[in-house]
Amino acid sequence: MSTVPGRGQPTPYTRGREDGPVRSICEVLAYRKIGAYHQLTIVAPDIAARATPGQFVSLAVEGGGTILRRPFSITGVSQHGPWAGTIDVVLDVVGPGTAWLAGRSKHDVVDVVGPLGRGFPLPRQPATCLLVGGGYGAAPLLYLAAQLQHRGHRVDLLFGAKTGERIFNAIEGKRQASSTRFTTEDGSFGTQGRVTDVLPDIATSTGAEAIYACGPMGMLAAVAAQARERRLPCQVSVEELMGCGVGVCNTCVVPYRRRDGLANVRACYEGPVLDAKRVVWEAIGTTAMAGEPVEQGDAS
Amino acid sequence: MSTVPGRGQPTPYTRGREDGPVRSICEVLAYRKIGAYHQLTIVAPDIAARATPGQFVSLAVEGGGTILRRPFSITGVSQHGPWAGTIDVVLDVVGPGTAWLAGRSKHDVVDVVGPLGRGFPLPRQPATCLLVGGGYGAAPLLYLAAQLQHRGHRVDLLFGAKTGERIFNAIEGKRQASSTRFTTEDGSFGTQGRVTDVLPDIATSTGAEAIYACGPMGMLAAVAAQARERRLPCQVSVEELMGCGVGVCNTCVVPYRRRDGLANVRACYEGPVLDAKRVVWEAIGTTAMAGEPVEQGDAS
Amino acid sequence: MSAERRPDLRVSLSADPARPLELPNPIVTASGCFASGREIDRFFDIGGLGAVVVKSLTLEPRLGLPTPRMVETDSGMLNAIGLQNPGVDAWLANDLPWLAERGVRTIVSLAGKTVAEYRTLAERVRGQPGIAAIEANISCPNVEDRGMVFAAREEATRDAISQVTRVSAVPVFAKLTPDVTDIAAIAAAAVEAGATGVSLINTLSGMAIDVETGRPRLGGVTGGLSGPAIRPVAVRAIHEVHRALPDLPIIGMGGVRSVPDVVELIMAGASAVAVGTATFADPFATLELVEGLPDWLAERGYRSVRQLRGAVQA
Amino acid sequence: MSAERRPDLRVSLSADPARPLELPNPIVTASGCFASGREIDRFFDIGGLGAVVVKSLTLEPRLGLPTPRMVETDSGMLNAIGLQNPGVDAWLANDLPWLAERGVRTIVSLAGKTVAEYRTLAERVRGQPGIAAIEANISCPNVEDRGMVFAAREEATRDAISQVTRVSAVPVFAKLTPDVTDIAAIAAAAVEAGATGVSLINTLSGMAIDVETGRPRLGGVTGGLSGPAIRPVAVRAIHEVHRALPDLPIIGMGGVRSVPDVVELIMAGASAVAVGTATFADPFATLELVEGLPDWLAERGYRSVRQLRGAVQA
Ligand SMILES: Cc1cc2nc3c(=O)[nH]c(=O)nc-3n(C[C@H](O)[C@H](O)[C@H](O)COP(=O)(O)OP(=O)(O)OC[C@H]3O[C@@H](n4cnc5c(N)ncnc54)[C@H](O)[C@@H]3O)c2cc1C
Ligand SMILES: Cc1cc2nc3c(=O)[nH]c(=O)nc-3n(C[C@H](O)[C@H](O)[C@H](O)COP(=O)(O)OP(=O)(O)OC[C@H]3O[C@@H](n4cnc5c(N)ncnc54)[C@H](O)[C@@H]3O)c2cc1C
Ligand SMILES: Cc1cc2nc3c(=O)[nH]c(=O)nc-3n(C[C@H](O)[C@H](O)[C@H](O)COP(=O)(O)O)c2cc1C
Ligand SMILES: Cc1cc2nc3c(=O)[nH]c(=O)nc-3n(C[C@H](O)[C@H](O)[C@H](O)COP(=O)(O)O)c2cc1C
Ligand code: FES
Ligand code: FES
Repeated sequence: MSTVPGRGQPTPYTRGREDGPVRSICEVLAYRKIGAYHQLTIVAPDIAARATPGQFVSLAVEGGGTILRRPFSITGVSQHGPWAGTIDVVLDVVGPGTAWLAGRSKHDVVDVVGPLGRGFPLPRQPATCLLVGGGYGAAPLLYLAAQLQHRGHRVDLLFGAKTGERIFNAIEGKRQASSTRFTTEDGSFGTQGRVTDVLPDIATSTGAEAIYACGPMGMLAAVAAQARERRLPCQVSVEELMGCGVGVCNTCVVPYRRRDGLANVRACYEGPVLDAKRVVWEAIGTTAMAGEPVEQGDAS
Repeated sequence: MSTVPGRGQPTPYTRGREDGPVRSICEVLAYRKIGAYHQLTIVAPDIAARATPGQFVSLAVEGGGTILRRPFSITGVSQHGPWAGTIDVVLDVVGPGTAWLAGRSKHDVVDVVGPLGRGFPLPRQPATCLLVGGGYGAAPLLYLAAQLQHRGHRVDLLFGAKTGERIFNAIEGKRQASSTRFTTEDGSFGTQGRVTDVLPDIATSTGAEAIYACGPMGMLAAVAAQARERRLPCQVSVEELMGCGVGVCNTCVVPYRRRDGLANVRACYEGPVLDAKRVVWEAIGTTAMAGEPVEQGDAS
Repeated sequence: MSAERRPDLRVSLSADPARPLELPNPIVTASGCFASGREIDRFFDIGGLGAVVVKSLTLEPRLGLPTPRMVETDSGMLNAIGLQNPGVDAWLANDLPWLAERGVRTIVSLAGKTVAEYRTLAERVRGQPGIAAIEANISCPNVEDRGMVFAAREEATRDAISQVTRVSAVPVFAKLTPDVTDIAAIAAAAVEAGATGVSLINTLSGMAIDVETGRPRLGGVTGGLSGPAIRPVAVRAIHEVHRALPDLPIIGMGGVRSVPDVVELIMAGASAVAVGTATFADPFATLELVEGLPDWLAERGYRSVRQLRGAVQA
Repeated sequence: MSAERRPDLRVSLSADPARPLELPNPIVTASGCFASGREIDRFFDIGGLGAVVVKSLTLEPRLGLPTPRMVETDSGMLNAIGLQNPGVDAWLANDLPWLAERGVRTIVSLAGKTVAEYRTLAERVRGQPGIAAIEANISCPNVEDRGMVFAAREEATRDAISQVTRVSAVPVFAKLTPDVTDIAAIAAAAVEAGATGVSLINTLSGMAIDVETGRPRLGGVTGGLSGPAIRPVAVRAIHEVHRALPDLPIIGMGGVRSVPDVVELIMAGASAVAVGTATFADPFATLELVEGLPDWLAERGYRSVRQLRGAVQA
């Protein structure tokens, strides 16, 4: 097997075991601009077949001196159609890697590792689920919504963002939920404010029995606090800087109360979906967890 | 003026003084494959207006962790046509930089610094000139041939390469010379052998009064030796690894006998065209020039 | 490539017949870049690697430093993990048996805060089945010396390494930092203390600042620079130590990504080559080097990878 | 941007009122990366730069090392030039007058092979019109100490620098190598010897091998690593020295390419920032930093670049 797969080779080239994540060199089937975001549809049958909502993929990028992959939530999979097995990812351009990816178009080749991480656990009994997304955090929730509906759960969506064009795919959202509500900080779309301003009302009116959330860490902490107050189970998909995405570098940790005590769990491996009430929100990015004097320059 | 010129800005963007080299962000007007080589025609009116044969341009490249420009001889300029002022360069793909450049096509943008270096001095009196090129070393000689003919000199061409597809632009060569001769090491085109196998005959039969040569250093050394034997003036365009191309890094040096003594002159600044009889061929890449103990690890 | 002419990838990492270390191929994992082994074993059977060097273990479990713990830099990355690990005892109980059962050649990396801790750590792992060698990570702060790393000084190097070699029955490698004035002198000190070999290089000390906020980009303020950016430093350090101590086995590492990179480090003097950051970019990186090396050698007529060791003409 | 609100770019590089060094802006050239000044003056008026630091000068002219003298590495380059230069006397005769006539603030870089040579060099340049400061490049080999570079040891640093400060009327900067165990200790030694400030960092020692031929890629075997790859090391070194010696002026350098890079080094503790390898990629690099810095500052409400010095919250 070649050490430099890619152009010239038939795509998708896939390497991995019978189950678990694989590495695939895949063709881009479609590129679409959605509001402020870019959506890529990628032909990756092995990944599509193995993925569950809440999992992510890690894409290689080119240009400058970049060496690491970039993680993106899977926002949908399709097992059918002329191209058997595609996945969708949504990009917000924030730096060189996302800029390079947003420049891909049909027939370009991308290098994908996935599906990675722990997805959203689904309710065992029919339940009313409130899905709360911030910005591109809505992406994995659309995939989750489709699966929840398919299994007969009630889905209500609450998506927020800074501006209307950063509300991801409102139309698709409306199609997949019993109710949808949008908030924007500038009031350009939906209710002016934040998701947490309207969450209590919606939770009450829909009779939410479980909350699923994905978005910036600050939003997740606030949603987690509201869920706790209402004693609602809450699963959050967290975001931390990732070096490897596959569990080996220990850069993506989140302080977490495990059965066996406090731990720094890996967002890419034990997460990205975590039980909100176990996350030690106040200790994120602080030395509060360190449990021992932190030595500066203790590089590894 | 923007610090990151390029896409989005009108091209060519040019910065520099009234004369001398400039930096231009330029559009590629045409891409052409010629045998084993790739030729780019670049819209660079300021550079076209200032260039002389034997000068080169330095192109920025992208990809991987590359940070330095790549030097290429100018193989022709055009002052006319709908696009006023273009230059041609010829690429042999040998590494990441040349591979990236060979992937450019019409309307792509390239970042060019030039014209750089000392070009070929032209004979003051009408003369019979033998131009000897190896591989892509033929490129600047075609530009020189055009100018020599235009000024009424007789031009004979002798181009050699490993294989026929590495003889650069034989057709153009035939148009610009009184006689042309080709040698290939595998005999696939012209005479089998090296340029130096046939040079003596041609020099005699044409009555050559001056030799101009460009090609690999080994070939240049051999041509220089033959010119010396025949007491013919000989100007060579040398090639050394270049860090900057503009005379500031001192990496591209060639041992040279100057009027004031032995010196390491810069191929990019005092050269690339040098007087063959002053080059200390036997000292290239050796410590023979050092004149003092060479300290290992003396980094700069 | 016919089976007979397949180049021999076996390497020996010990000159001491009492403590041999033979690997089926020279590709190993870099400490701290392969977690417990299970993570990458999801992708392929890690038993095919030359050896697995595990994350440095400390006496007590460590939660490590606050995030952000990494930042990508030009052709490299900075990390400040703070030696997060489950502690040596938990690792012996939960992770080593899994590695041993799968037949993985395991090199255990140990990191002490004091000279005495190195001895305790070496005692804990002594006689545990499945441990092929010890890598003593002495590129970490010595709390008894104002946090100066052990491998910054010859004396501290000697002290820490001799604690390990005294109680170990397996080969001991001293993992050195490049952030020193004279790495060959530190390597010599490790040898005096009984080290079987050295591992070169750990990360370079570096720092990055977010200019918009004025804050360091790492929770730990400074961190370790790894990746292709540092390969020239690794090659130089390996060459320097190999020239000074030609018989000393060296596990080389620093920015290795491709087969030619592996060959470069071996030509500089490495007997085996560890891969760290490249695994982050491609989980198959180590495996693809194991697979790609024989072709590279065969195409050039080499019959054994051992022919290349220290082969640079300098 | 209205004229009144244009941020103030002036910086002072000397705390000694007897030997002031005020620059109109903090962007200077890195030694060995700007030749005589004439080469880049073909592109723009180099008088607009904060200062020009010239190629290190030795007592005798030097032809330098054989080619190949450079190799591109991942986001960096290695060079082994061997201090090719015309010698201090030829430079004083041919190059300094041109710089002085154009009003270029010139910092002369001096490199000795022995401690005594530093004194002789400092004497030669003493009182020459147009020299604003001296940069003593002590990151070069001391032939009296087995070729160990001066800045590798505190004592050699003190010895070499004190020879220069003793005879100089202008500010003296000690240019240090990052290849040391404790750069703050070396900086302190330079200060004890009377240095006005330090220049951080010189290149890192590195090496690259052509695996097809088995030969080093540099004629000089090892060489100096520069460019973006090393910026994290530069930021760390500057931060370390600035924390230890907060009042010491620092000329920072190492991989600077963009305005945010300049700001990063200043936030780490640099008062001025030198640009080397970036000029190779773009002859206008220094000028574009001088032009781009005011906008960057103004957009963020800074009124003076001096506000940023050492501003990192660490
Ligand atoms: C589990 C997970 C799912 C994500 N899903 C999406 C998504 O669906 N859509 C989307 O637009 N973005 C998503 N992100 C964020 C996305 O990964 C980053 O925006 C992206 O990596 C930035 O790369 P860059 O080169 O453009 O920016 P830079 O900031 O230059 O990246 C530099 C480095 O930092 C890392 N990095 C930067 N920001 C982040 C971040 N927020 N999270 C993790 N690593 C980061 C990069 O991977 C890279 O190594 C997700 C992140 C995680 C962890
Ligand atoms: C004055 C001059 C004129 C040239 N004209 C032409 C031409 O017309 N057509 C053509 O195909 N090539 C020409 N070359 C050679 C061309 O510059 C190199 O082939 C090219 O830089 C290789 O870049 P790379 O990234 O593909 O290869 P790599 O080998 O990966 O390049 C790595 C580094 O080495 C440098 N380098 C590598 N080979 C050379 C070389 N031969 N000369 C100088 N620097 C080198 C590169 O600039 C780069 O910094 C010329 C070189 C010089 C000095
Ligand atoms: C995230 C990370 C964690 C590391 N942890 C350790 C460690 O625990 N012990 C150790 O000796 N080296 C550690 N290292 C250093 C590597 O083992 C290796 O020496 C260094 O990264 C250079 O190799 P590379 O460029 O291939 O990554 C770590 C490196 C990285 C990037
Ligand atoms: C080709 C080259 C030559 C150099 N020559 C010298 C020199 O003569 N004296 C000196 O003090 N530093 C010299 N340096 C080091 C630079 O001044 C600078 O410290 C280093 O390159 C880091 O900066 P950069 O990454 O911006 O290039 C040289 C660097 C390069 C790349
Ligand atoms: S990103 Fe490497 S462990 Fe999670
Ligand atoms: S390439 Fe830099 S001086 Fe010639």
